Amino acid sequence: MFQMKFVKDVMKFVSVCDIFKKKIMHETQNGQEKRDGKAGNALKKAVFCKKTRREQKCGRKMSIIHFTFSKEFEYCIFHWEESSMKKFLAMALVLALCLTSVAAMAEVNISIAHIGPTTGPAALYGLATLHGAEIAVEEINAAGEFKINLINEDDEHNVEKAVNAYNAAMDAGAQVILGNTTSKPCEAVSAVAVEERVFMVTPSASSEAVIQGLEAGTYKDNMFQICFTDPNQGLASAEYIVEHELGKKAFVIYNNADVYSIGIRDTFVAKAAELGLEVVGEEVFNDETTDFTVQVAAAQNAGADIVFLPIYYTPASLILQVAAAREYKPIFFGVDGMDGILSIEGFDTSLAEGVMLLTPFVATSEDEKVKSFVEKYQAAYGETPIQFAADAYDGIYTIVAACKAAGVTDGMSAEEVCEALIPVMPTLTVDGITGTMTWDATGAVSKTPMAAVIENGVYVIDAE
Amino acid sequence: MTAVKRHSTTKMVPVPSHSIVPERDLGQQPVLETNHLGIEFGGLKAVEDFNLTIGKTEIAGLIGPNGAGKTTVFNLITKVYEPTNGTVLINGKDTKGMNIVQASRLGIARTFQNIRLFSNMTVEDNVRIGLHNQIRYSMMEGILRLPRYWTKEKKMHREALDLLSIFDMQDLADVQAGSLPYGAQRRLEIVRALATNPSLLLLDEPAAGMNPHETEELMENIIKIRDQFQIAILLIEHDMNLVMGICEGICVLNYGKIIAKGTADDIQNNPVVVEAYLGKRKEEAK
Amino acid sequence: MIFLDNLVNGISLGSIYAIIALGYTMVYGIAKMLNFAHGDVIMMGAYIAFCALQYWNMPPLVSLVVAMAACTVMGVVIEGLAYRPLRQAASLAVLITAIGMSYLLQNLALMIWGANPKSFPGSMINIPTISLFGGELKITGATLVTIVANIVIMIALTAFTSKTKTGKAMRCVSEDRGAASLMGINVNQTISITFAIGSALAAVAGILLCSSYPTLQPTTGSMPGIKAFTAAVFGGIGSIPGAMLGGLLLGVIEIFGKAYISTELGDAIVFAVLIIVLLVKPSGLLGKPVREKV
Amino acid sequence: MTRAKRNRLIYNCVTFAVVIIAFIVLQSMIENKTITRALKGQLIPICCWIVMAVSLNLVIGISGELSLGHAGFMSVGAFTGAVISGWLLNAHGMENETLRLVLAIVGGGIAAGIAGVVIGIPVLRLRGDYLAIVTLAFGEIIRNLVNVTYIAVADGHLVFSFLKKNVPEGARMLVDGASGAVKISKISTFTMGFILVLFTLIVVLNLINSRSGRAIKAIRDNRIAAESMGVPVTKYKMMAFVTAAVLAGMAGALYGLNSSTVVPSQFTFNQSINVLVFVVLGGLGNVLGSVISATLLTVLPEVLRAFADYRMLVYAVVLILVMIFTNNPTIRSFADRLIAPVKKLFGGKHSDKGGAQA
Repeated sequence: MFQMKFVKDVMKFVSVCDIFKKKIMHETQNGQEKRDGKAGNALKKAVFCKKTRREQKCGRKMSIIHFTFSKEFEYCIFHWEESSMKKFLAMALVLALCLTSVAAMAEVNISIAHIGPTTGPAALYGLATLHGAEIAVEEINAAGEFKINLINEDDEHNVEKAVNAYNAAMDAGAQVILGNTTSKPCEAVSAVAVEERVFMVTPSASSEAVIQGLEAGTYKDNMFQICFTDPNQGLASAEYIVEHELGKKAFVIYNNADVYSIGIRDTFVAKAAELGLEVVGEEVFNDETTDFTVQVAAAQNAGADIVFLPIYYTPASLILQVAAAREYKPIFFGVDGMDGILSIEGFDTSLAEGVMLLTPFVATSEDEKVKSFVEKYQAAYGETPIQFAADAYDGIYTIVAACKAAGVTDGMSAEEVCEALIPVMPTLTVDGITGTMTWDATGAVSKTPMAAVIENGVYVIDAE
Repeated sequence: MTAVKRHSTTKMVPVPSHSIVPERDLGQQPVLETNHLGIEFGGLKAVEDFNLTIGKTEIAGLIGPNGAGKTTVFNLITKVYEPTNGTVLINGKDTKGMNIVQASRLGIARTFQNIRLFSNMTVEDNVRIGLHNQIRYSMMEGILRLPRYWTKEKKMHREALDLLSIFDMQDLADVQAGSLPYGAQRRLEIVRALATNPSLLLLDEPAAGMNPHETEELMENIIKIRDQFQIAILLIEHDMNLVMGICEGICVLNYGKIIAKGTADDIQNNPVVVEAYLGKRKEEAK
Repeated sequence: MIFLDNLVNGISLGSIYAIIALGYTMVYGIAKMLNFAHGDVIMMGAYIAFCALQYWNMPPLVSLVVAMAACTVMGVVIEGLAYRPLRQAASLAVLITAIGMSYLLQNLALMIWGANPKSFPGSMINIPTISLFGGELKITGATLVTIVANIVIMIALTAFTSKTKTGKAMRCVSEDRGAASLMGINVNQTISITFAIGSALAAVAGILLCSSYPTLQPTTGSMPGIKAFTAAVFGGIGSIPGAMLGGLLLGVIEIFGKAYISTELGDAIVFAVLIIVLLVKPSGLLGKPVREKV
Repeated sequence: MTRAKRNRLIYNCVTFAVVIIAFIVLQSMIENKTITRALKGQLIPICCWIVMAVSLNLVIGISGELSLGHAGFMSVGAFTGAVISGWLLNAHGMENETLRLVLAIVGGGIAAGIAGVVIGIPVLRLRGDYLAIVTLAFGEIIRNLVNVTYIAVADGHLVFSFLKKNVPEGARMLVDGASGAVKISKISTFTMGFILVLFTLIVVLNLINSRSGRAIKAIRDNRIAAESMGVPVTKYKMMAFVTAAVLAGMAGALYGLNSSTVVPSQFTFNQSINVLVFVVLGGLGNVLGSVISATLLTVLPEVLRAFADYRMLVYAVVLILVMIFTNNPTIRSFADRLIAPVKKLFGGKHSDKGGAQA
């Protein structure tokens, strides 16, 4: 097993290095750092600074590979850059280094595994969380005080693959899990992790079942969320709509094949009833639906003046198009899944004019930390980060804060790390880019959401 | 070309349904009786007013030019098609509304003009399919390998080899049926049909593609089968040597209608047949 | 009015199914194979049109022509590489190959264009929405174009198969491949032409599909493809008017099922209708029954 | 003993030997803790996929009908298994995990079998492409229905509804519509998986080599001829179809109880195609081939995680190439000539595989 992985890695390493050699060498401003022995970081930065599409795509690949490599490889990359040896010589060096497993490891305080769908239909979210985490790791490692080794495993947004990915990550020496990006895989993995005592922080898996235990009313003590739980989003949305008197008659269109969507819808409807907001109707769709005429027509015929969309942005974009064609203009109110609607290629953003969404993170915020994060993200990946990326960024900082508070030292087993971190979590207050976060023992986060409205193709934070 | 050999000198006697049967079968239930049998395909009358009675141990022939409707008659008798007119009685039972399987259980077995073997299975397994309704055990007994499975399988094996030995094919039992030479495939089809323990065996061009020597052998075997199993055989054949040689009663079909019935002599001397069909063929043969 | 509204939506959806079903029915009728990859050729066509419009800044009609040309080539290549070697094989083998081809196209699209959905530009069909009954009933430009395209294509195809030499050759191949080749018809060439036409139609269908439902991702073609095949079977596969009728009926049934029974079970209703039709009339509404030759 | 019989015996023995040896090796690796976590985590899914592949092979390879809805049966089994296990635990307090697992697997098999009968009656009247498309449709219908199914335990009773509002407040949800089966207590074991694989092999291999199995193969080779021999076509097609459904349901139950959560969207058309790839690559009608290809194709993507992007692409190409190579007469005869010397070397050991579909 090892042999195979090894040969594969070497092959990939050599080919990738070859392609990027030139670019890396051009990054003279990073030369100093390189000589300091922070080879891996320097390499990444070098690649991150490129902005063209193709290069950033490759850069992404590069960084993934970098993280999946064992620590020896960091050293190799370093050597590769420093010398201009012929390819086969480098190969030989790589081989020699790996086979002898020389103690050329960089000092690492903790190994964090990011698990999320980096391929498949939900790849967008998995890549966002991975990138967000990479930026955070980059910053922390550059600061030098605390060293993180980030491992990435792909779960393809599939329950079976997710558990496999978790096992692979643990085999690779992970001590803490940052994941999973999506709810169902996270439910499956957290059920395993709670038994094996592995500490988990999920950036974006928002269903309640993620933190709930097997028995009713119990919670997994090892599992903490950075994002809101779905019920909280539903509650907050209903409260916001009533508080700001956005509409009298609400209509809900949700995806009944998606836990996320159902979770938000359930509490929204309950809370709306409690607050006296009339829900005049509901319609559902599923993952394959592309025809939304029935759903939109139902909302229009019901005379709804506010349409609540607890769904992801792809179906939302279709709903907006149908509504535009039918000249139906209510207020569309979305939640965090709506984030991303402006970046759909080919989408006429004027259709999204006036759409509101409740989100803890807005990329156009004036906040210093947010600005710096967005800049770095855009420099590295050429796109504006969505909320998932921000959640993952905060996730890494949360883990690090917890580790520091708990005094996690090198060489602790995953189990020991877990037991050390659990008691400190409720005592933490993390001031992240998605707000100031605190946790209770259940693992749910508390932070303040912001409502944003789309104006002229950008988010504008709704003035209170 | 060998001269027409006469294997049969049976005395044929008329029966009420305007047919003739061998004298020895008189007084016994005829295997097959069709009355005014007909079928239309979208207005086209493929077979019309087809009346035929076949005695219990008769070897009968069904001849006619290509496209005369011979195979359609077979398909009507075996219930591949449901007739639009008339009835088919098998051993006195009306087959109205029956399907192929039910007809087979009444005692009809057939071979096909274009060979239809189970070509991915062995020769022996082909025969065992023929024995499907003769030697039975349930699916559960098969899966759980209960004692009945072993005894019945043994019995099947013995019977299959016995049947194959009619054509001296027992050594080929393990060969894949699809890889047999053409003649052997035709013989295997006959064996497989026989395995269903029929009272009427329908052979659709059994000698097609066989050389004269093989045909000769086949003729002997057909008679041997009739004698051994005491069954009736109805065959479609273009080889007049075979038809005239072994068929006791012959029925000539043209454009879906019977144009003549009788013994080989009657048919050969019938001017209508000669005109429609035989005469031409005789000239060709010369 | 709500009823009429639903009816219009149903016809709009149905005409999309109909235009995809036309391609299915052509290929099935003549090559006697279920081209499972048809839905994915549609997706490829839509992507190519998208690229032509967005990246290469071509006018809509030129984009359409580019997409049709590309799909025609794709169809002929697929047929030649994957289906032709299996001309004599059992339908099971051909069907599995077609499924493989479907997956191949989907994954190629995934590699070329990525998983992120793209929004098909509305500029492709620039016809304003028509309002009736004082704005209570609206028919979008895409729907109108789809219905017109359907009728034009149906008439053109019927004329082509009954009047031209190639069309007659196609019908011969459809009836009896062996006899056709004995009559001097080049069967392989005829089937290639069929695939070329079917794939060109797929490009048109892809553009119309994505104009009405503007999300474009590698799986865009598969569900509409399956439903359009259902429509083709419903109307009687092999029959050109049957595809049209089946498509329209299926669209209307789907919308009505969603509107009056349950949006959750919309797909289940469509498939249940298929099963019932196949049981009651296995050859479809306008299909001719086939008798098995013994 | 005839040669065909001897070959068959050798083939069956090799099949069982491969499975049993693999189990012993893996079990001892678990005991010694030399097994990687990744491999250990995959053992039960591998067992499930083997059962799925072998049972689908019964339908496609032996019975010669293309079913594209096999994952639907797995889904029925998975949810039934989860419900039975959850019900026994929550309403009856049954703590014995092995007993619960066995009951869940049996229940899953029965439920899938019933689904098989209900689906088989209309479907098996159709032929060829129509049958394929209708099984596909049924797979989707099953998924649609599970999406709106709510099952819960309330006051020791099982509550079943298509509307969530009918489920009383505070009931323990077992199947929560599109959220699938939630909070399953994981009770599947590798040993049970191994037993299920053995059970499947015994059922399928014994069925193939019995009177019923021969009838099924005869129908595949030539339906009209089989009917003429008095073999009732629908009965035997149904037998193969329902047996496969029962086995798929059992695999589903094992699969479902191996994870804390199961969602209907795990059992889509794509999953059916996945299993189809196992079957085609292993060889239609070749049971040992299905076992090996299901194992390899489950393990390989995990080993080659970095190449997940290309997995489906490679699958697609493999499907097409295997079909062309096994079905094109020119290429086939060429390949046969290449293989002939090798075959001679091994004395044609594996010649009797129940025959590949041509």
